[in-house]
Amino acid sequence: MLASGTCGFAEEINDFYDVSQLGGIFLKGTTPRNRDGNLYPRMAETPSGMLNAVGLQNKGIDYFIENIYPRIKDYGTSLIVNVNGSTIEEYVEVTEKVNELDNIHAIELNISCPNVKEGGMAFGVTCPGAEAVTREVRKAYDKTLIVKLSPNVTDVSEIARAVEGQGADGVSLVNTFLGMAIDSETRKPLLSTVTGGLSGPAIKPIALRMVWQVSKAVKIPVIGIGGIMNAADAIEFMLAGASAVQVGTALFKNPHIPLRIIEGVDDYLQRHNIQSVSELVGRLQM
Amino acid sequence: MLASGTCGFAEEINDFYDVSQLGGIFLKGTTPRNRDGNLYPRMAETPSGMLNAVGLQNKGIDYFIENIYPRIKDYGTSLIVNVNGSTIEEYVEVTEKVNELDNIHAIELNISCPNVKEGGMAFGVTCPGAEAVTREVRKAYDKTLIVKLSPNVTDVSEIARAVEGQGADGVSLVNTFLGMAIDSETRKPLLSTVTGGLSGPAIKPIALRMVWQVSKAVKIPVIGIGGIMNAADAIEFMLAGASAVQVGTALFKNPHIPLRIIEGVDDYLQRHNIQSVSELVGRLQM
Amino acid sequence: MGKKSVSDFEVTDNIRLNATNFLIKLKAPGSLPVVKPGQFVNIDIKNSTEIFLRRPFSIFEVDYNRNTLSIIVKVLGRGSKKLTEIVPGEKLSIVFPLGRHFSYPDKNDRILAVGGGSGLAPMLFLAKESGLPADNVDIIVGARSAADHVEISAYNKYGKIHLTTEDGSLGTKGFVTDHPLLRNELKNYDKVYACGPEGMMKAVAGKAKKAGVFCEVSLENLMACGFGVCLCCIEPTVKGNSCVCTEGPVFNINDLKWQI
Amino acid sequence: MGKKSVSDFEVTDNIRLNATNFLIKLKAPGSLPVVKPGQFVNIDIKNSTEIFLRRPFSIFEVDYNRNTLSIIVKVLGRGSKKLTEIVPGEKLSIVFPLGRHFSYPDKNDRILAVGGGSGLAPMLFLAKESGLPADNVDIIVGARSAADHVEISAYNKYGKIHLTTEDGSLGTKGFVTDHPLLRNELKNYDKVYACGPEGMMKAVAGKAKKAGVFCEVSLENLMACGFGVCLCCIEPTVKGNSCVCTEGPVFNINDLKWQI
Ligand SMILES: Cc1cc2nc3c(=O)[nH]c(=O)nc-3n(C[C@H](O)[C@H](O)[C@H](O)COP(=O)(O)OP(=O)(O)OC[C@H]3O[C@@H](n4cnc5c(N)ncnc54)[C@H](O)[C@@H]3O)c2cc1C
Ligand SMILES: Cc1cc2nc3c(=O)[nH]c(=O)nc-3n(C[C@H](O)[C@H](O)[C@H](O)COP(=O)(O)OP(=O)(O)OC[C@H]3O[C@@H](n4cnc5c(N)ncnc54)[C@H](O)[C@@H]3O)c2cc1C
Ligand SMILES: Cc1cc2nc3c(=O)[nH]c(=O)nc-3n(C[C@H](O)[C@H](O)[C@H](O)COP(=O)(O)O)c2cc1C
Ligand SMILES: Cc1cc2nc3c(=O)[nH]c(=O)nc-3n(C[C@H](O)[C@H](O)[C@H](O)COP(=O)(O)O)c2cc1C
Ligand code: FES
Ligand code: FES
Repeated sequence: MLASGTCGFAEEINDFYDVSQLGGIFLKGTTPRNRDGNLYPRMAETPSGMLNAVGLQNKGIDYFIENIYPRIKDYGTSLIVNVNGSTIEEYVEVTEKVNELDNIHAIELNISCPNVKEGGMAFGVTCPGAEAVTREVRKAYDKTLIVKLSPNVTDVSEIARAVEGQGADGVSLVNTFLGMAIDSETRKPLLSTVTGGLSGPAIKPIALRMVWQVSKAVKIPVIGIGGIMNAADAIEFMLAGASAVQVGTALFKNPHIPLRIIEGVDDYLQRHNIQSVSELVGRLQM
Repeated sequence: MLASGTCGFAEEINDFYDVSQLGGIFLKGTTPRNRDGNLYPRMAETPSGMLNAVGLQNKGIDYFIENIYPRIKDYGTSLIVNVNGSTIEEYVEVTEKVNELDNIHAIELNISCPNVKEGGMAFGVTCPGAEAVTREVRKAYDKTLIVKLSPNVTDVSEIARAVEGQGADGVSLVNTFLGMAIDSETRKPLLSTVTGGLSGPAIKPIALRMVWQVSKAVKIPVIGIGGIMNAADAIEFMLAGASAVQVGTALFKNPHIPLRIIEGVDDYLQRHNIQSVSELVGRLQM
Repeated sequence: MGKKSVSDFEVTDNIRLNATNFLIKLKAPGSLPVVKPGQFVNIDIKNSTEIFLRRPFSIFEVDYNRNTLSIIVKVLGRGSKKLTEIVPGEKLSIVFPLGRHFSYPDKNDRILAVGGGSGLAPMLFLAKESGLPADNVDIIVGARSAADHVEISAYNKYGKIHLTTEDGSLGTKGFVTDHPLLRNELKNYDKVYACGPEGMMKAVAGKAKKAGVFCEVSLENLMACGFGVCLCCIEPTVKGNSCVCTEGPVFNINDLKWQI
Repeated sequence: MGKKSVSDFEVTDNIRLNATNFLIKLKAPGSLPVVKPGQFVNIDIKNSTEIFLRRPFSIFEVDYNRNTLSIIVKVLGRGSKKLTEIVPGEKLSIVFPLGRHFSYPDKNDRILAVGGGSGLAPMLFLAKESGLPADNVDIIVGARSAADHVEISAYNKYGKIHLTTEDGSLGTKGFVTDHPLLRNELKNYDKVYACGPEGMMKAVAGKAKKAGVFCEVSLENLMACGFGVCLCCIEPTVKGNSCVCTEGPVFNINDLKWQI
């Protein structure tokens, strides 16, 4: 599956190949109304990764429903809306509208965006915050509710348990790590916002550890995200307890990577004589 | 300066060059008594970094005082003992003994080791824990007390302020991030302890952000650590607010890196017509 | 935008043009689609995580018979340096064709193309593709000094080449905007195009705006993906924040929010 | 341990020995210090962060006149693969000399050196350096099959070479421990040395222990630093956890805590 914010609204990937081959697409974070996002520059390359400070630029949920949804709804893959807001009311507003869309069977509640001043990660780093927004969104949504967790916390299991307690059907993790980059020569930050979100292979070891901890702490399915570049990475996340994985930054490197991962995992199953990926989930040999 | 756990007890680096050229050496973490550390395997390479699970292997403070200290005390560089313990009493026990050593002018209180079951990071991830151990060690120590912070927290500034409140003379950050690696083929963890500490360039953007946050939150000096490989990295940490930096994992790549950094920083100062590094500290241009 | 692809191109030539500029010719694995001036390729420089993201380069020349395309690479940092060390025979993973091209001039138009730094390639490509008689095309190329210029006299057949150098060591002394064609004669052109450092493009845009002449510029914003998904490359426009990689890199200056 | 250094060596040869083994010869920038069998070098394979840590390789041959040393690299993973793609003329950053060497045999000793996999190099180096007449030296080299063996007949002048293959395609069929010299005649030796896969070394060590023969093995534990600071490479010994990189890689089997 493709991670939110790294695959646009699916059309851009469909320019390369038929996205019906994919397990699912987590669409770009959507808010109630148009958001311009942060100022340029918004990205910086870092060792084995990158920082971004996009800040949830999107045209708002109504634009999505009127203009984008009709074009993509029959792509033949699961489409998941990534729901964002500055307040609980805003999260609920987006959720209610998505609830009406026949071809969207799940939402991902993003309580972990590090690039917005209000909302975002503020909800995702404390149990009460995470609980409050999950509770209200749960009331407004009939289908599958996935909550996307922030890694910028002392104990991610605690947050995972909190949202499970409020009726989340699954959790996805991790969103980006709050990081920073400076140009030593100009002495200026490389991002307009000073700090931004770190993604890519650099974060994989930490993301993997968090998925492992969370999968032991909750009963609902866990979706693994963070630096996945190839089939081996995907399998590691499944062994650590992820039922599925999302590929993010790797798409920038090569939009075909998800297809290669699917092939690579199939090959792995065959080589190891395993019937289905479900037999890998959480099967780390201790 | 060299980071604890990555430069042994200075002798190993002195095998390559005269360590009196260095600003200071943070010696390998020391506990009251001999510790065997964790089982092999203890390390795994990761994208732009590595995981370690050494677990504070050391021969104990008495062995250090009797056997190592006499050999290294006149190396002509600042030697800082990295103090560890499973309980507050143990931390105090080591501190009291180090307090007697004429040629040791500072200790680094390690409340952030992710590789030990007791003590270590357990103290470093909550304010009350960090406060309690800092308070007691402060009472036992007359010279410079640096507290080494863990990055595995929601708000590192809060912890920094807490230890400042208990009399720390400085803080150093970051210690390693709790991470994990799996061999997809054998389906086993790559570390005997499953999880370990992530270090190296991969963590630099997060470490830099934390140093920036902490330097704005406290008045005491901040020492920057995390993925520093060259002079530009060191300067970035200083611009973010670090008064000094420690080089860790880079030493494994090349023990000469600290000398190159010193040269590189000198060159930078000259090129930019700056008198002293103190003029760089915190001078990020916003 | 149409279909895009990721393919391994083979490096057939890597020619040093001067101290910092290299001409790299790449052979496609199959037949090339039509590409136009202003469009770019996004290159995975080491097929590795060492230089993590791809680097974008404007297409300079294309040969549909041989299925090759060329780029001109100016060494700026780590990635461009590594790229210029590539040896013929090696493969490069390339995402293309990306971006929107320059508007083609109308028949009988008089055009002015202004290039500087890494912006030379699309200007020459445009001059060649314009379909105009050489008399109708002026090309100004600016550089710091004589040594920074590359040999482009072959393009004389597509237009008249005017060189400027900041130190006066070759051609007109000063910035491109100090050249008489830009200082006094802008009104003689139907279309002005520019690609190069931001300051240069803004200066040209300012003059074009004042003169009321149609002007397009090609931006070089930092890109993470190059195909419209990351929203990192944005530029404020009258339509809001536009993606330089999909809605640009070529913009009409009237659509930009530049203070000019 | 003495002084260690980090220097750029120039690759003078890179010779493919068989499908997976390569002989790489490296020229020091200055004169080489004395190095002994069992010691190793730690190589920065790409001078980059792509393969982040150095990789250790046993010294195979040394030529003090030409100031060259050689290693035999078996392709195992990413790093060893990249290393074997190196071209003569390129430089490699090398940390050396590292580790403790094998105990030299006494005059008139009879010795047996057992090598397998990536453990071949130090065994041949030891045979050559032992100073013993060839009659006093037996070398057993094991591999999966004939194709995995490399040509080492030149070492016949330093000792008698015995080959084994698991599939019987060359020499004695089976593991090295199935070779008659190890099965029945161990008592004839004063010293037994082994380097190779852990299972192989443990099997040899077990037989040597039973026979009461002096035995040293060279371990290949995972290393981060290679010079004693990281404490990642440890092996449990009678003295507690020992660093393989500084207190080894050569250990007397009586000092190890192996269950043999
Ligand atoms: C659409 C497009 C077309 C381009 N066409 C060409 C071309 O034809 N020929 C050519 O030589 N270059 C071209 N560039 C610029 C080229 O992509 C960059 O020079 C290259 O990516 C730099 O990579 P690097 O690894 O060498 O630099 P880095 O090591 O990444 O950076 C070195 C320094 O340069 C700055 N920098 C890097 N990229 C850019 C950029 N795009 N704009 C401004 N500053 C930057 C960085 O901030 C840093 O300070 C184009 C860029 C775009 C977006
Ligand atoms: C003192 C010493 C001397 C050595 N001498 C030689 C030599 O002369 N010739 C030679 O070919 N090799 C030798 N080795 C082994 C060599 O260092 C490794 O094969 C090499 O580091 C593997 O790197 P890689 O990047 O190819 O493998 P990776 O991509 O890092 O790993 C591939 C797989 O191999 C495993 N692996 C990697 N290194 C080792 C190791 N040291 N022990 C066991 N498993 C490992 C990994 O866990 C992984 O599963 C020696 C090792 C040591 C410690
Ligand atoms: C440019 C960019 C934009 C992103 N935008 C969003 C977003 O809108 N909503 C969201 O939940 N996550 C967003 N993310 C986070 C990713 O979905 C993913 O959680 C993170 O990048 C880690 O995975 P990766 O290492 O595979 O990229 C974004 C990441 C990047 C790099
Ligand atoms: C192998 C290893 C051992 C370490 N041991 C210690 C230790 O004993 N005490 C301590 O405070 N930090 C220890 N650290 C953490 C480093 O001092 C440093 O904080 C961390 O590695 C981040 O810096 P770097 O990226 O430059 O390595 C250790 C790190 C490594 C890699
Ligand atoms: S570079 Fe990603 S949207 Fe333009
Ligand atoms: S490899 Fe670091 S101590 Fe041996």
